Amino acid sequence: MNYRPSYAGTGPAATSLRILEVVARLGTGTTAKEITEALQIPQATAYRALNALVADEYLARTSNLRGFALGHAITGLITAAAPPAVSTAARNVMERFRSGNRFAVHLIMYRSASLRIADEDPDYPLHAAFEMLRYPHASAAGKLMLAELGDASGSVPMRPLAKLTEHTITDRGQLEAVLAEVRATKQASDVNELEEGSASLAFPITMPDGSLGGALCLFGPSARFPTICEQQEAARELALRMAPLLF
Amino acid sequence: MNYRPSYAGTGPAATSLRILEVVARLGTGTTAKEITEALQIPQATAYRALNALVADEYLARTSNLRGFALGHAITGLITAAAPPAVSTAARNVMERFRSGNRFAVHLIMYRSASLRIADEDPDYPLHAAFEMLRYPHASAAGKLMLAELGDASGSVPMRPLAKLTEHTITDRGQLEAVLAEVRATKQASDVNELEEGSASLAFPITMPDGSLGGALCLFGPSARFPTICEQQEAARELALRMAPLLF
Amino acid sequence: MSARGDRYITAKSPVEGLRRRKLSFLPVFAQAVANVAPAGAMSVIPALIFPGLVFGTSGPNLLMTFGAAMAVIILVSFCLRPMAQRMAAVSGLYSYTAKGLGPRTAISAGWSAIFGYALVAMASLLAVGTYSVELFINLGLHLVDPRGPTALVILGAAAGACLLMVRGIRLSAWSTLLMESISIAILTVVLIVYFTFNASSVNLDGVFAWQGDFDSLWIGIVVAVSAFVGFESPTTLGGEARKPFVSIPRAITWTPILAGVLYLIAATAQDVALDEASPSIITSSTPLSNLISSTSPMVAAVLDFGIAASWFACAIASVNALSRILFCMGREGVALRAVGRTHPSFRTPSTAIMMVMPAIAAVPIAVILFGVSPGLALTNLFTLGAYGYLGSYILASASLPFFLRRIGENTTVSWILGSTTPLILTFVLWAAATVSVQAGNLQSLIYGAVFLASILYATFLRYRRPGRLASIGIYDETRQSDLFHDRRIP
Amino acid sequence: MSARGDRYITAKSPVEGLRRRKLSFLPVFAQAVANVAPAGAMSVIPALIFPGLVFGTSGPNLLMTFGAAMAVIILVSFCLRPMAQRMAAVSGLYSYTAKGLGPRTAISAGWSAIFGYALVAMASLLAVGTYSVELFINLGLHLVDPRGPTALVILGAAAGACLLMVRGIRLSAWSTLLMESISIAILTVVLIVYFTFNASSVNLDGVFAWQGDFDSLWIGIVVAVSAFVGFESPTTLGGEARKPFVSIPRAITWTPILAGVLYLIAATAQDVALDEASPSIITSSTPLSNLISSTSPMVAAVLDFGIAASWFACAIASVNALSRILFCMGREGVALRAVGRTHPSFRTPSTAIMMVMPAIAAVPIAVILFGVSPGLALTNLFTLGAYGYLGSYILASASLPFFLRRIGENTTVSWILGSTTPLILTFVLWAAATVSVQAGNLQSLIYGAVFLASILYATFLRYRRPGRLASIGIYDETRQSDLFHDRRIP
Repeated sequence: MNYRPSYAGTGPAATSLRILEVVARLGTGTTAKEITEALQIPQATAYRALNALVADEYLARTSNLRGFALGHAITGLITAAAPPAVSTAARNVMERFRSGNRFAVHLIMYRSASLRIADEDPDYPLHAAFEMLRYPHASAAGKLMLAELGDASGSVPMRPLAKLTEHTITDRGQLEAVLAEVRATKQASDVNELEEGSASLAFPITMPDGSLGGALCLFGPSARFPTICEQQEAARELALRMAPLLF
Repeated sequence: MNYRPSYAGTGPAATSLRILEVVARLGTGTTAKEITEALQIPQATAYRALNALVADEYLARTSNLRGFALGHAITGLITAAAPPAVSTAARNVMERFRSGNRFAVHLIMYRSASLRIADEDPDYPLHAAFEMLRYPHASAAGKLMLAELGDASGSVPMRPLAKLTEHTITDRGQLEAVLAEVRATKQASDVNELEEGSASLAFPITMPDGSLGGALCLFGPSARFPTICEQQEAARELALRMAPLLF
Repeated sequence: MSARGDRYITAKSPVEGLRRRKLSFLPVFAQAVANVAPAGAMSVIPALIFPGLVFGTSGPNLLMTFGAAMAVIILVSFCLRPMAQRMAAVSGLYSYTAKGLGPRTAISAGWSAIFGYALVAMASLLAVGTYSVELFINLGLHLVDPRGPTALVILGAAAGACLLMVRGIRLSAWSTLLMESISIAILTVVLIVYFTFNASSVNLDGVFAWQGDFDSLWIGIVVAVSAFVGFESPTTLGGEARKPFVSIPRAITWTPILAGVLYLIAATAQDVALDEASPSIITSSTPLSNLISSTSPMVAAVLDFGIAASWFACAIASVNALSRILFCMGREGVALRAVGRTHPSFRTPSTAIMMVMPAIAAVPIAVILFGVSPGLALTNLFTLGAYGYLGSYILASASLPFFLRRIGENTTVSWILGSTTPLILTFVLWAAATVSVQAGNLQSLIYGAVFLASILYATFLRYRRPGRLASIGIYDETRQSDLFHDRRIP
Repeated sequence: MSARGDRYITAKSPVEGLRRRKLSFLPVFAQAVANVAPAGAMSVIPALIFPGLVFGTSGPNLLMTFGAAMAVIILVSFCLRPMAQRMAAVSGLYSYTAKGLGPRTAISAGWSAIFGYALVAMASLLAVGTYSVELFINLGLHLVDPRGPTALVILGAAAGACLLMVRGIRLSAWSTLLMESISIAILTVVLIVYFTFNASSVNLDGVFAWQGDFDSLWIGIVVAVSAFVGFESPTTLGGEARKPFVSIPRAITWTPILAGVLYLIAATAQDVALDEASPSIITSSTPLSNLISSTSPMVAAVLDFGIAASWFACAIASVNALSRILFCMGREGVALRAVGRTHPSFRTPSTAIMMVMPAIAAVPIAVILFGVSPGLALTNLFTLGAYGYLGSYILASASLPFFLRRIGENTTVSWILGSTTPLILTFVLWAAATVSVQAGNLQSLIYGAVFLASILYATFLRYRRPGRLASIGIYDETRQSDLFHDRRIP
């Protein structure tokens, strides 16, 4: 915890970002005066930046028009950037499960139609983390998300479906069929699709409102896929136990 | 969860914020091409905005110079703006405690030298929430934070100490003495200081590394302050139990 | 943070019931342009109000007059712009004045604005009737008495406008955009064609000559200013515009400039064209049309259609603005509470629209049926309307520095703008009133009476209903949904 | 996301060991200005290299020559700027070329740059010695043989520079800033005073006259360009500058402009002043000082001090830049691995500095002890250095479009800049070499030999040590601490 004003920028974008930061710190009702004082910038600069931010709805004025609050347009950035929080209690549950399991167990969370690695198995780090985040159609966790999103074609820009390995699904029709199955069985799998030689199973962790919040992923060599599948019941039970600790 | 590109702005600040959002979504390694495609903006505009963001360190280039990642300068904004996460398990523990308690029980979290109300008592909403966030020297939870920050005068801009009621501490020397006591007793109180007629007690909730992460606050009429103090042991015990569920 | 902002973000908006944040920039811009009605104004106003001036013998030149008027109006737009950037007003200048100079002054500003919008709406309907009948005549219809058909057209136009407005702001705004575009396009094409065919006889000397004195210049400016009024009307769409703090400031900044350029071109063109026309054409109520019909009745008919469409759009835009001010007054309790109702499914201030439209239609119909010359009636209605607008402009411009100071964003520039602009406007209004009174015209007295009444009403509220007075100044406040969504992620 | 970026963010920086991101804008700017040494250059170079030209009989005019040189250098800075905005280079143009045209070409660019910096550093130390002794003489010291003291001064200056550079980039940068500011201030004041006292005899006619032919213009431009070289040296501070993507582009953009303006003023002044001076003053190695000393020896002494300080700063700046290129080469394994070491507590490339400094000090000392005319030596060293700079400029400018294309930010402008700038530079270099060869001068041959050696070395690496070649192009990469801190909040 440290109050010192964060790193100062020079451009107009930096001014705007610093203003947003001050409003985020001081909360709803922060005034133009408080902003100019905190940032040591000229009034005219502050007013111009504030009005531009209000116009684009990154800020909103409070009812008395004096104060500012973070506007809805910033939601996308904060939601996407905020790191997923996993409490000690949740980590402990994960650790206990891992200690009795031969395979890698990762905890994934979903944020605005993208994946975040919330708790990575310390013994088996994810190789294909970048591909997982970028190409949801190729991983078990990604398929869970696409299934939840419904009309995948409309909500995720993945034209054309990237071919990561020989087994990656690149046909939209086929993908839709797989997603329908994911919806029915409430689990998703990937065998050699994300990375040659690797397989995974993903189980949804639901939020209190019933929507998809995260996933528990088992990773292992693709040759051992049947053995991974034997863990199914235990993993499902874990996902149920994790839900209240996460959401 | 929805992928649709968030609300589009018009100014240069909006372009920068939307670029940051795309990088936050797609993660480390997002390329200039992906950004121009996602935002449908001209290349020249994107390059100019990207270079300005890199210059001010809101973005950083990856080792191959092709990709971008969120830079350290954005940390302040995200940290301050990200809403505190309280899991169902933690909420349930709070609820159980509240059901056996006459007074208001609020859960506070600390973010970059400011307070966030993480879980408000649904039966007794906070009246003076705005003042609590803005004037840490006047509330029990605020004093816990100032005590943790150490040199309060250097890290929080509160010159001069605002006088909210007759009892608000406005003398820096006196405040330092109170903070020293807070450090010693590991609890803080406020009687009529934030709001006339209201008193509160705050107990720290520590993070795994031992630093202050949040606080459990009991609020009640100032006349009942001795009775509130009787809850001390129970509240401390609750704070201990909450810690692993929160951090 | 949901509970935290209690004092700052109200749970229920005071202007609940309107279709919120759905109107994109073009319809907002159309509201401004249609209310100014450049196509209508550039074909009617200069020729109508400058009959003595266009001869070029004793009048100041048109270019200078319109240029000065444009400058004055741009000053006003500079004053309104900072307020439009900060407050999503639903009642336009009325709410700016309330925030700046207080609720009592706001009553006067609001009544002035309503007065202005109402009279321009009446004049617009009258112009729709007149030009439509002219259109029929140019198409070859022989009318024994044009009064009956004119009245019927006005009635039909009023009903149609009413329907469009009640059905939704998007529908009415897009139709005004369509009509205004058509009329500007037609007028432009016709003028180009006319000048192409008559190029030989064009004499530009008179256009740039200065032959008047300063007295006639002041009056000329007042009249020319009235060709710009209405540009501020998007300030009543703060609740409905998609990005009110972008589209409204932009619309009120660019409309006077666009209209000004069109006027300068049209003034030049007509000055040249009417210079050689016979006095009967110049003194007619549809001079441009008459002038062209002597060349080709078919072209004149098209022109009539364009001008009528422009005035129809203007009527809609005026009543749209008016009804939103009334709606706010109803919500605040300083007008009939009923006008504060919105239509449950179309989400428009339907009660206000339905209540004012009959009165607005009645006046032009009465004018026609009583056999008053349409030209004379138009002149009087437009000029009287301009008084209302100017009154509201003065108060709203003067509000700027107080508005900014109240919200803690005081600037020196605002004090300069907020003092010079009202002074200039007051001088213009005063000059017009003086000339008008000397000419035995009742216009300034009528507006004066309205203004006085507003002051009396505000005083009455002050002593008898202080609560209502205190509630003045509602606007489309920030709502929870406008804020950063503080719900659990994702 | 810590583990996520593995492929994108390397755990350990290849240039670990330098004091990272601590240098604010002013010292970065000072590095550029000091390396250009405008105070030294404007007092030495024009007078030194234009002895035939300043007479104004057959030479092109100075203003035009310097203006054209400034334009060429600004073109180069436009080429370097986009790369400086994208890559925190520690080895300047060497690493830009590596990223743009590949590692083998980079070897040539790097050797050229090192050659340039080394020769300018030698010349600077020589100038420090010469002007210091001149200072002693002006102060009244009678020296039997100035060679001994000169050599001692050079030795002392080299040792002092070495100490400052090893102790830390901040210390050395701030001291260059101080010295350069002093020298520019002194020179400005002296020139103003001189012209104030001699205003009556000033004749500006010759300054603006064009009396030369184009051949002499090209040579003049080449020489004038050499007065700007060094402006690109902040590109070696990418690892140490606090905000490298702001301060370095800004420094390389503004230094040529600032220096250019100073030169244009100084050229005008000297043209006028030396126009009437005796040939003995003009052909001396310290002409400006001699000229002034005829008026006042005390003022001349101050001037000598300023010029010596400027050259001392230039020596530091040159070796700072040189040592960082060598340091990177050491890290990459294409130079001795030892030069890739950094000082554990001062965090400077101390080994590289300590290794090059003796060689750099040895040359001017040898020149003096062997009794070579300082003026002649300066001319040769500066001109030879300029070849190195120009060679590296050509390769780095040509890298721009390839650099941008490689990182996926291809632009049309970069292809235009990246093709015209090297062409112009090549033309300039070619013109200089031709004249030089015709005059029987070995300069171009020496540089040609160095360049050829670099190609041979690159070819050797290509076939024998491909791994080392592949590792070329290290720079200060993004580290975990530069990224959004993905740790638990707060």
